[in-house]
Amino acid sequence: MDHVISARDLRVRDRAKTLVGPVTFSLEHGSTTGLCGPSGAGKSTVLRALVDLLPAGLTRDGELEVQGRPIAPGKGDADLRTKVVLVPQTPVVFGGSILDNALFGLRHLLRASREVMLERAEQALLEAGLWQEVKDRLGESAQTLSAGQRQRLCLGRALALEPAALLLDEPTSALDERSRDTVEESVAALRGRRTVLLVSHDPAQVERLCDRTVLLRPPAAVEPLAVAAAS
Amino acid sequence: MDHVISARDLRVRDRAKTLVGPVTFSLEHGSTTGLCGPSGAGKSTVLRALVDLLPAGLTRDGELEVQGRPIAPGKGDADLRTKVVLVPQTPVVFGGSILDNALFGLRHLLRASREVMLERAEQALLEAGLWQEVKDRLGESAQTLSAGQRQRLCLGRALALEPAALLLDEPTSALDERSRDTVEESVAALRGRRTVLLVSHDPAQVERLCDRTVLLRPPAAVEPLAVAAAS
Amino acid sequence: DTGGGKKTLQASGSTTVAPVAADAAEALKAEGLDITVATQGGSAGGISQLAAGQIEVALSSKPVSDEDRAASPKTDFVETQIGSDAVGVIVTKEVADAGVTDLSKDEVRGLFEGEITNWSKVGGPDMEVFVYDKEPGRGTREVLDKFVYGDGKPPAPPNSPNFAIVGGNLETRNKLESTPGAVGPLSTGFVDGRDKLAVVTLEGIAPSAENVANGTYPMSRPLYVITDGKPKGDTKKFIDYLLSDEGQALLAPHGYLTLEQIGL
Amino acid sequence: MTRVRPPAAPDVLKRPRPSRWVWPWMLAGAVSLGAVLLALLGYLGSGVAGGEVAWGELLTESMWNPSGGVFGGLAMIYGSAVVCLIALVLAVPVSWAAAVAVSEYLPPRVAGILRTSVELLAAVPSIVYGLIGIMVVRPLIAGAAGVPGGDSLLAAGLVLAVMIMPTMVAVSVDALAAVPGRYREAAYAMGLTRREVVRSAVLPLARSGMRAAVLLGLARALGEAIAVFLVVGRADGRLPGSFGELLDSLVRPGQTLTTKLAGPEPVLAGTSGPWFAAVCALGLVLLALVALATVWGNRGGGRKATGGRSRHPQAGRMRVPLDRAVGGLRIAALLLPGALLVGMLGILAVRGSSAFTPSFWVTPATGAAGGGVSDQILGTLLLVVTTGLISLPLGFGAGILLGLYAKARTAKVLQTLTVVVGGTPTILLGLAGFVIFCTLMGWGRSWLAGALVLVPVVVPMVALPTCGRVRSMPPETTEAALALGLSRAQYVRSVVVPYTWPATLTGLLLGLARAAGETAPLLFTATVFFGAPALPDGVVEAPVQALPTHIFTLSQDSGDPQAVAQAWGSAMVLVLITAVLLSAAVALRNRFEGERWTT
Ligand SMILES: Nc1ncnc2c1ncn2[C@@H]1O[C@H](COP(=O)(O)OP(=O)(O)OP(=O)(O)O)[C@@H](O)[C@H]1O
Ligand SMILES: Nc1ncnc2c1ncn2[C@@H]1O[C@H](COP(=O)(O)OP(=O)(O)OP(=O)(O)O)[C@@H](O)[C@H]1O
Ligand SMILES: [Mg+2]
Ligand SMILES: [Mg+2]
Repeated sequence: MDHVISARDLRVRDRAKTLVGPVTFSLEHGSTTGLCGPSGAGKSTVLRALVDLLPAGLTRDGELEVQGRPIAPGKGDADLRTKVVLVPQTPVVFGGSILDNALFGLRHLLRASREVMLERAEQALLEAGLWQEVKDRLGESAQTLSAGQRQRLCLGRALALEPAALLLDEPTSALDERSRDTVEESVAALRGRRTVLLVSHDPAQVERLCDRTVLLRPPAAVEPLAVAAAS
Repeated sequence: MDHVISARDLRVRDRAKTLVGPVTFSLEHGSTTGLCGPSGAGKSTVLRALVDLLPAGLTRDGELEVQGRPIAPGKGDADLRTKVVLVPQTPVVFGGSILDNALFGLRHLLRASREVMLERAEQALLEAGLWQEVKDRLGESAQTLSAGQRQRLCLGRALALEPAALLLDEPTSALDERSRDTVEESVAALRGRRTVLLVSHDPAQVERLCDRTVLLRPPAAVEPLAVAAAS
Repeated sequence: DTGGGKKTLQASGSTTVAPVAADAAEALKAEGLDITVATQGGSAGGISQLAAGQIEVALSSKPVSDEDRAASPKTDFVETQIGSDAVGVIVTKEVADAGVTDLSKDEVRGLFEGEITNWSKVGGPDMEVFVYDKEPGRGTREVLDKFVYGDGKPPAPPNSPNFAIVGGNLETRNKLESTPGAVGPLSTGFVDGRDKLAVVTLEGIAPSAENVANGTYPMSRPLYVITDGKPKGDTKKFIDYLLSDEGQALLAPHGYLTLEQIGL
Repeated sequence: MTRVRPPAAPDVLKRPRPSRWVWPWMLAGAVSLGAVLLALLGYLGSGVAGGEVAWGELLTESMWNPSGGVFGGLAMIYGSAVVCLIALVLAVPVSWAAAVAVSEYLPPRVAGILRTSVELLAAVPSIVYGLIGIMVVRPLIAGAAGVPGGDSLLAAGLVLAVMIMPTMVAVSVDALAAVPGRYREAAYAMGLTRREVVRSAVLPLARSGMRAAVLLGLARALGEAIAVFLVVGRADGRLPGSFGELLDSLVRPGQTLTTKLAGPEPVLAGTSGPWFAAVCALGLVLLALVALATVWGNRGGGRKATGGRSRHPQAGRMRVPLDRAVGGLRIAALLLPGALLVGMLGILAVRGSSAFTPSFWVTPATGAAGGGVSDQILGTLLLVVTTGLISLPLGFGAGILLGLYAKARTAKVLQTLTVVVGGTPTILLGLAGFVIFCTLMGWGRSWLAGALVLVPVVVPMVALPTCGRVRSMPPETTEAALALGLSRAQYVRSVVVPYTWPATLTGLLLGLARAAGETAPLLFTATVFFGAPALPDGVVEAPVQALPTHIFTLSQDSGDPQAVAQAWGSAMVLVLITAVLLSAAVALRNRFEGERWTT
């Protein structure tokens, strides 16, 4: 089968204490999977583990394969993370303008003329539902954006990279219904082309977008693997 | 009438450009009011203006009264902000342990023995739906909390202050349903005793909690004052 | 002294004399005499502090000048010589071996004013001269100036790329040793037993103890302790010790000549 | 849910921990800086007023000949500029690269050790740098450029580069450590390589702190005397006329403003008259140069987040190899300070082996060069601790005031003044201190005067990093604290102070390390070479003995080999003591830094 990411007995520890897992799942190419669980269950931690970006002090064990290549803990590299892009839960805007932020990843990863990049960034911001609001103020500092706008900016600049897999950590938590619908449409449009792992605390959203759901329960008592069919 | 906060023609500008307003509303003592509008409409900016904490570069005009006392722009002080406490949209945890954070406001505002303070902090974390998760790790660094846990911590430490008015900026955006329900119960329990202004992008939540709603539309074209009865 | 309580005796001045004074102070500690030794501002600093009444004993490697006396007419400077320091014009072994073993006053002037830039001009090898002069205010420098210019004023340092200023004696020795073709003034005690350096005779006279004693060697500097008025009390005890045999024995390890050696 | 709460709402009028002391405290910090500057300017100004100064000649004439009445400072200005330029051009890239390596490349444990080691380098007294310059740098230049001796502007620049590197690395590492991890996470998560993450996500946020590092380095470079002294050649009046001569002048002896001022002339020149006036005027020129350099170094500090960046990074075909290469270079940059540390400690340990006999530490000196150095150790500790106790609150307060309240323009002015104080040659501090404490106030030599004179050395080193850290504080943090009803004072006390504390400690460490090795100001105000009691029995008439002045005096004129051994042994002791103090403070700092603040 065509598994973009597969994790077996993935577990994250803080010294002796197990924070998350063990959890086993695999993401098929082109599928959209929901990752659910109460606050503090370890959803964000799992996403970080998948791209090997755990905060200092936490260690992962269990097996992890990305596009068939095993990833040893601490050995994840830029190559892995261009294939699997994580959009963290807390939106981070960098110094510089809104445009700088929209181009943040592209500029480093895409060898193309500025026009092509601008076009791609515009397209991505459109998909993230932000373009209309910022198109007249692309040169302003990104620090002036509202929380929801930041969230969409972060999503947009990741979408622009067109990675094989996208890990979205509550991408619509700060959005109103209209923006949320725009984002959901864009995510839905990825189905079949890109693999998506979506963390969400909104069951309705998971219902709307995901093929399957992985449920994460807090402490050590995690359900080994709870897969519920959806959609 | 007993207006805790009243704003008339409140407007926030970025040099010449009007970012928000003019908006006119007043919050009756003991009421819960919703502040709604699409992302980027200026909800957070309005809350900041109410406690005179606008970011550098933004100016407010229009009249603002808190408990009958007019607040000139730039003249808001700690006294104002102990009566009207804002819980910002982005949760910030300070250095130190979880307990340090829970006591952060109390320690500076309440002259009381440590026991009283601890009791109040525990009660507030219970109301914010966080106590169960953290009661065994109060001494750990607050930096290790998950996003939803941080949000509840920030809410809790504000609740502990028992201010006359609470301005909540999307207090449940990162929470799962259960935690959200706990928070909503606590907010509902404030009705009649404390004044609450609640920013939320979830119409159902506004419906459940608020007596009235102030609607904020983006750019200059703000509806003068749209009040919809609810509950 | 205002009398009554025991007071610490303060001595300050030249870094040349300070180690000797410190050794003497150590010996006198056993006899219940407290002496502090400091080195602020060198000889000149010591003299001006003595004039200001801040210390009781000035340590100096040069005599009190007329300007000093004129500047503080109320102070009765009394110099007591405790030893002497022969200053040599030092060249590298290489230059000396090639024939530069004696320099005349004019040759020394030519070297230090940057007119003679090659050792071949004074009978040495074909090699560039590199001049190290001591910084102003150093006793050594004043001795050299006195030899070359007498009471006249020395000119500005030469605008030559092969000219540099040095400070302490250790630094001077180190730099002379590590620079080919170097020449500089230095206490001869610092050259004893160094096989990379040589002392030249001046106008044919070597810096031996007798030549210093009988005054024929032109470059020596007396080492003084200076007091305001005739030494008395603790001050006298201190100075007497320096003049005693035990006190004089302290000079040799630091490379200086005792009074006996120079025949005083 | 039952609510059983004491009904008492917070009573604002009776706030616990009102922390109102923060205002006088911050003010005292700022005032102390101003007072030092005023004292300096007063000292120099009155000197200038005591004789006619031909400013035109001073600034355009290259010859300096006091006995001939010619006072031209141009060649010294040239020397200072060249030496500092060489030092900065060499030290800035290496230090920044090494700092990035420590902060972003190495595992935390290794990084921590390296960081402490680098800070230890800052504790080596400058006279040791100078002696090592004589032993190593001069022959190098003599050989490479084919000049005799090797005393030269270039040698001075090299020694300075080495000297300022630890300061710059330590302060830069600190600035980098203050960048919240979420910025790195966000950038890595988009597939950026380490090099790209550093360039695009980390450096922009660390910039203000890293700039403060350079300013501190510059201040130290301009103000350092003794080390430069031993290798620059101190030849007056040499100014190149053509490009060829300019290149040649680099490998030839020269003079800088600082070495002139730190030499014997300020003492020889008396206390008034044209010579002294000219010397004081040179002091003013030096202060003005430090100010100019600071303003220049700060230019463009205004275009922070908002302005478009001038050059956009471009994706390259060779991203990954480039990343490796740059990473390799950065780690290699660490080798330089690393090798220096090892080499320097090696030389110190061999030459100063007497420091390893315990009796050397606990017995007092006998005579000039016998016995141990226990009195000197006690004296140094007394001076350093007193200086630290006075400087820490003052520098901390001033730094916070600067970072928090000064408007952009005022901040620049104040920051410049701070650097000027930091860049003042310490001999001037010593002389001004001597005039103020010993002449005007009638104190004798006293340990307190010594500590007070060292305070201006430390205060800027504390204030600048503190200010840089305050500036990098996320605005959300401020909002969150004030929104909870904290008063401004409480906010400063409970949010700003803990946030900046690690940077402050780094500054304090570096400042005290530097103060511990200072000689010039102490010679005039506080120390004697021999004969002071182990601990002073008074305040104003109570001199002490200290290690740096002990080393200085012994390394001057004594032909006694035992004196030389004693000097090296004392230097080793000084480094070891500083190392111990450093480790204690570093442990403290790491505890605070462990809790990085995030939003
Ligand atoms: N660095 C760390 N050290 C120790 N514990 C940690 C660390 N990071 C996270 N945790 C703990 O691990 C658990 C999972 O955190 P995580 O952020 O993954 O939760 P989450 O499922 O994303 O929650 P939320 O919905 O609130 O974002 C939480 O209890 C958190 O406190
Ligand atoms: N400092 C500032 N300078 C200029 N514009 C600003 C500044 N702060 C906010 N804005 C702009 O003002 C508008 C309102 O921002 P605000 O944060 O109040 O929105 P919001 O209603 O809270 O949105 P969200 O639901 O996304 O949080 C946005 O368009 C934002 O970009
Ligand atoms: Mg999370
Ligand atoms: Mg908002």
